Amino acid sequence: MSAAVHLLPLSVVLPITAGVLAPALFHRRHNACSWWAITAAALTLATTLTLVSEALDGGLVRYPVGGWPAPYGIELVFDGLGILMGSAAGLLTLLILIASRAFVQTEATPQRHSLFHGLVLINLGGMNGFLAASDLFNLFVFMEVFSISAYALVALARGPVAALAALKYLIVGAVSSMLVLLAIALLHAQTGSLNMSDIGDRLAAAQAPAAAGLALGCLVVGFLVKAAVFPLHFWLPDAHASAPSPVSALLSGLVVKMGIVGLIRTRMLFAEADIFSLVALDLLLVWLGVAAIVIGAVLAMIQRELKLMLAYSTVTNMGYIALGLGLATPAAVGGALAHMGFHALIKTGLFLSAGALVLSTGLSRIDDLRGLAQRMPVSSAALTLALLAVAGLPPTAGFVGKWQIALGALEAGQPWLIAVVMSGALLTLAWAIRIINSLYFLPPARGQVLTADEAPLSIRAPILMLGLVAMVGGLAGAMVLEWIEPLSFRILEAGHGH
Amino acid sequence: MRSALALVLVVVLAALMMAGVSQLPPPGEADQAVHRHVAANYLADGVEEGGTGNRVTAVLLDYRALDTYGEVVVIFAALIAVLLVRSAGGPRTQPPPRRVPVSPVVDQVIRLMTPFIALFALFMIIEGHVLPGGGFQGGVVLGALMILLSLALGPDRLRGALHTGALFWLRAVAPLAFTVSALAGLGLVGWWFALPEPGWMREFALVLLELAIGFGGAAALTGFFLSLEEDIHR
Amino acid sequence: MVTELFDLRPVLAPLVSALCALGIVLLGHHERWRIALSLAAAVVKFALVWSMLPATLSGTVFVFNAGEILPGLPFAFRVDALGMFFALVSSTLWVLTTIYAIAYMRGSHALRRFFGFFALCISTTVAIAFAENLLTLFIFYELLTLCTYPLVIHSGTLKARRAGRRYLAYTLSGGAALLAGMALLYHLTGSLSLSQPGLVDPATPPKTLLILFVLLIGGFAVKAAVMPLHAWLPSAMVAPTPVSALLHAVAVVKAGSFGLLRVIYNVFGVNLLASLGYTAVLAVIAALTIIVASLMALRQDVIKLRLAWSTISQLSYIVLAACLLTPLAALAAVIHIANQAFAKITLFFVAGAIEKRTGKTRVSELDGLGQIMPWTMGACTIACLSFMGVPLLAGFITKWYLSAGALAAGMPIYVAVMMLSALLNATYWLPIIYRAYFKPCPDPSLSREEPEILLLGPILACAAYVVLLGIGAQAPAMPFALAESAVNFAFGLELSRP
Amino acid sequence: MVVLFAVGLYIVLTSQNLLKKIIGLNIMETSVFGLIVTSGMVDGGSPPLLGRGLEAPYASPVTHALVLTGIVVALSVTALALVLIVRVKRECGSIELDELLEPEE
Repeated sequence: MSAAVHLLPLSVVLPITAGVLAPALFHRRHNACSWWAITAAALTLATTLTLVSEALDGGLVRYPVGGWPAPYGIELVFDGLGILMGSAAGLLTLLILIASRAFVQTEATPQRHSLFHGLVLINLGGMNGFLAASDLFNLFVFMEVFSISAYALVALARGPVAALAALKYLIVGAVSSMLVLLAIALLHAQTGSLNMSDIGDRLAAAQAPAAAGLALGCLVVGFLVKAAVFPLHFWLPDAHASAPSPVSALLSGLVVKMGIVGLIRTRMLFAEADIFSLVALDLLLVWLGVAAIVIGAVLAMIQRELKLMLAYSTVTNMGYIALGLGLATPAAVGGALAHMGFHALIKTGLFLSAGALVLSTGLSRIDDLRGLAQRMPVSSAALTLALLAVAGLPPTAGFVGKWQIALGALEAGQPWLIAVVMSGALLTLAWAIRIINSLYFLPPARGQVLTADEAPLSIRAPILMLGLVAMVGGLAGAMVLEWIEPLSFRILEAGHGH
Repeated sequence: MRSALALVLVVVLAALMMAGVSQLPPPGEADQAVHRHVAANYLADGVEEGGTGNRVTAVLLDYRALDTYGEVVVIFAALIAVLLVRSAGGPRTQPPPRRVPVSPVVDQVIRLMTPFIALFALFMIIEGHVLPGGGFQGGVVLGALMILLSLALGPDRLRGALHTGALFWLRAVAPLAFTVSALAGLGLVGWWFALPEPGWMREFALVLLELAIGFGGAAALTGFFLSLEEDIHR
Repeated sequence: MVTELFDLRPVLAPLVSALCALGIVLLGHHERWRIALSLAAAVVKFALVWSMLPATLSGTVFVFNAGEILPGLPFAFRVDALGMFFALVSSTLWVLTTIYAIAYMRGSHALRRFFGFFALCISTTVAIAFAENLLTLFIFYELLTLCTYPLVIHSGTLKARRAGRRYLAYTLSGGAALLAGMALLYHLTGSLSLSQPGLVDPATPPKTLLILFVLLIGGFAVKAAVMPLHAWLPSAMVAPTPVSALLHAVAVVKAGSFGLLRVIYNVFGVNLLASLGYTAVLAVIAALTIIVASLMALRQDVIKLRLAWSTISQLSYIVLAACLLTPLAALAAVIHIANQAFAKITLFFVAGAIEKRTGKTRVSELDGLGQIMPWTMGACTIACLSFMGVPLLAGFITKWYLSAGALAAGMPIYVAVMMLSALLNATYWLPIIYRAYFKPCPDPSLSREEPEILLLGPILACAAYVVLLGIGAQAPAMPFALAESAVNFAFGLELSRP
Repeated sequence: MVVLFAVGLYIVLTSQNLLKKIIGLNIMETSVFGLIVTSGMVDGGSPPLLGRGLEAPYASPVTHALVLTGIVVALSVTALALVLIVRVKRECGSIELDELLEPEE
């Protein structure tokens, strides 16, 4: 129990405190506020990374909060998911904050800057808490923390569209939170405890399979909504398209992944309890994944708006992750987890570079962005790199997840799934090429001369870095996969060596 | 057509839930799972460990302190979200609103009652750890008082009274207090969010936290009301 | 006999022109730099590849392993005989094509982009040649598609863009099929390495073997323009001549057929395929392609389209030869890669020169060109004769070995196919020669004057090489010996040739 | 509790007016809180206050704590929703869903 253990709650409390202080300290000095936020995010990233190194060699990092042991007090656990998504959340929030220095000037009025930075930091704290929570109710509370900040951030943009989209997102999110709370109530009534592994052990004794089934159903539906998996994804396109780009990057890249994390936690809980086989759940995930991949890609192809296409591509990639989890073979689950991490990286790059283009030209339809590459070479290059990555071409980061899921499909004896994975990749490539085409090869439409000038350095640096990392990410595939190996095994058996 | 579809969906869901809930152990029996396990432990600890009579406050502030911390953060996030999302600022388009026509009787009653309500709210907050009550409930009462006052005296005077800078700090007091106590816990006892050893120190910490939550809650409520009120009249 | 030798050269060769591409993009706007860089890269690459020739001839194999991208799949290069052969052909031709392109493209638009992608294209081709496993090969195979796409739609007209879209559709779906096949192969054997004569273990159920065969061959067949999947080739003729020369004689098409050879010899292995009998079906398809494509070539009046259709039929020579599964036929397949490349590129250069010099693009307009451009037309005649299989020229050797191979394989029918195709070749090449020499030139204004030296040089060099290949087949330093060692390796037997 | 939840959900799904949706949401929330509290109730039990001379059996403090936190969360979500509704009203002129969706389609 080395001192590093105490860093775990720090990774939650630090960003939140910084977020809380931001509006108070800076409601007048605006740009100082963004530096404050960036330093806070950097510190959180540092804490998470030390935790990662600790967890990598030491195994699970457990932290009983307030000194009370597990079933009585709340316990924070830093496991594989924490490593993967915690580091992704820290790094990407830092990059988004750096990039949003330029975005926020145009989108929000001055005095709201400090509020924006405050919410982003609270969102980061909420996500870190959500990843580390092994107590069901604590999971719910942190879910609310980052959901509320997400609802508000979507509504940041001026104009009615953003407000309506945020409202839609809020209502759907609130309904899904209520479902999760209902499930918590049911589980608590049966087992008396709130700690997930504790519930798992006691659930069998409660002999109330229907109630446990209902709880499982509510939890799954709740988290599917949060993860925007196919049938329950309708809130995502409007929210992501109308939100300012750094916010949609935050949403698509990270917040949506938290839904998947919730799903994994539920699966681990019920696998441990093993009252009934989870085959039905896996089958559901597989079918939802397949539907999400195809329909997401098709919808993305018929869109005219750039950011809407990216939003639908999030639905496709969520479909891949759901498919990988549903197949429940080590390769597929490993692929799904790797894809979660890599997709967060790629999608943030995509939204930020797209945002850079939209910001400086003020146009968001693809046809208006024709021939922009000459005017904005760096951001178009970053967008192209990220687009190739999201399409899953071999050397890029997107390829690793797809390859592993295809292998998993074979292991699970469902070869036809490979066709789905491939067609998803092809369809994504189709609309990606359409964007690249209009950026590089088509003359400006209707002869209007694009007077846009290149995005400021504070945007170009992060997006170029993200683009390059996405392009070359595939080469690190083997390392990341064997990093995730223990986690995917733990998820599958919900290893009793919890 | 849409409503018919929704109706069918809801009925199906209700049937499912009915089946599920009915399997739960009937409420009210003393010996079923809920009481045996964790709750019993909290109750059994008794006064000496918990240091507070009101076990609910003990659970809230001691055993599951992180939940309450999360909750306080949620309230704060909602507050700055409201400020962020409010429709664009800009000067008032309409003339300053004349006060809501409040009959003199109501006006006098409010002025008369204010001190008592305030006292009651404070009592609830401070005595929270012994008698039923506690930070949130006290905070809500205080918030309600603020709203009543703004009705009676008119929002501008109320808003004027609170200096904007101070308003921000007041709003941030709850989460900050919690962080400080968490750090104190780390320092003194060695765990985050732990409360200091029983005795006067723990009482003091509890009261401090209750006060912070109470004022934080009140500030949030007034914040919500003021921004809503301002938007509607804008 | 095969000693694995770690060496940096297999990586340096593709890297050189990749760096050159980067250089061109960065400082290519003024012409001097652009030419200097492309030429330097071409020569350096040429030298590097040739420097490895003596070692490969003597049996040592250079290996470069850059660690694992995915579990069990290293990013590695391995210079074996077959890879060396293909790299040799492409790097030699690339030097000539660069010279030709510099002259041909002078004055046209967006040259910086053109030469950048041009260099990138060839670096991927050489990387494909040296790839040690299917994954590395697939990475560069897809990159090749993406690099050639901007070249195909270089002129930017609507027709070019539509051709580009069709080209992408075909090649990318081929790539997807290939990826699916690779997943299946990895699932069955746990590795994708191409370093042994046969990877698939014969015990696997025939049904999966069939699916694997169809997927892998289908993937490569698209780029090798085998009949049902060839439609993209004629429409891609809209590209400027050096691009279609590079595309259809050296890079893209050959990569497809090279991949096919790899699959047949390295993945399945000769004896396994002989037992399975799938290659017989493929041989029939290839034969059909040869005949039908030749018939189509007859009907084309535009020179470049005729060349395109003749390429399709020539490529199927390689496929047919490979499918006969006898050492002699295999030798024909490997040799034909070089013969077809040199002959076809000469014809493309000639077509380009004619178009540049006289603006004529149709066969019917070629009357009397023999007098106006004797040297160019002389080279053209050599190339045409070589296609017709006239002895002492390169084409003859392939036909000779192919028929010998067919006889050895006990399938005389294919000898008849050879004869028929030789006849068909004659019917569509002779009119060009006849018109050029025996018809008076209708347009008096054309004075007797050769195209500029930069165009004529490469034409003559290629024609000379065709002759050299024909006569000096047995000469020591010639690629023939290399082809032999490739075949020995594939068949694992020692050919008695000195 | 279940009926209340179903009613709330029905309102959220079908009501045209945004405000009604929020009210429906609140009904759902109250039903869930009701379920939590009742699951912690004990017949004839006394509130969990030690040292005040009340004897066992006590109601479970855990459920009370959960509900407290739940209510606060529900409050914040509703507050945010109301502000959004006011903003939609000001900027779109109406909060009837069918009118709002016309201009966009």
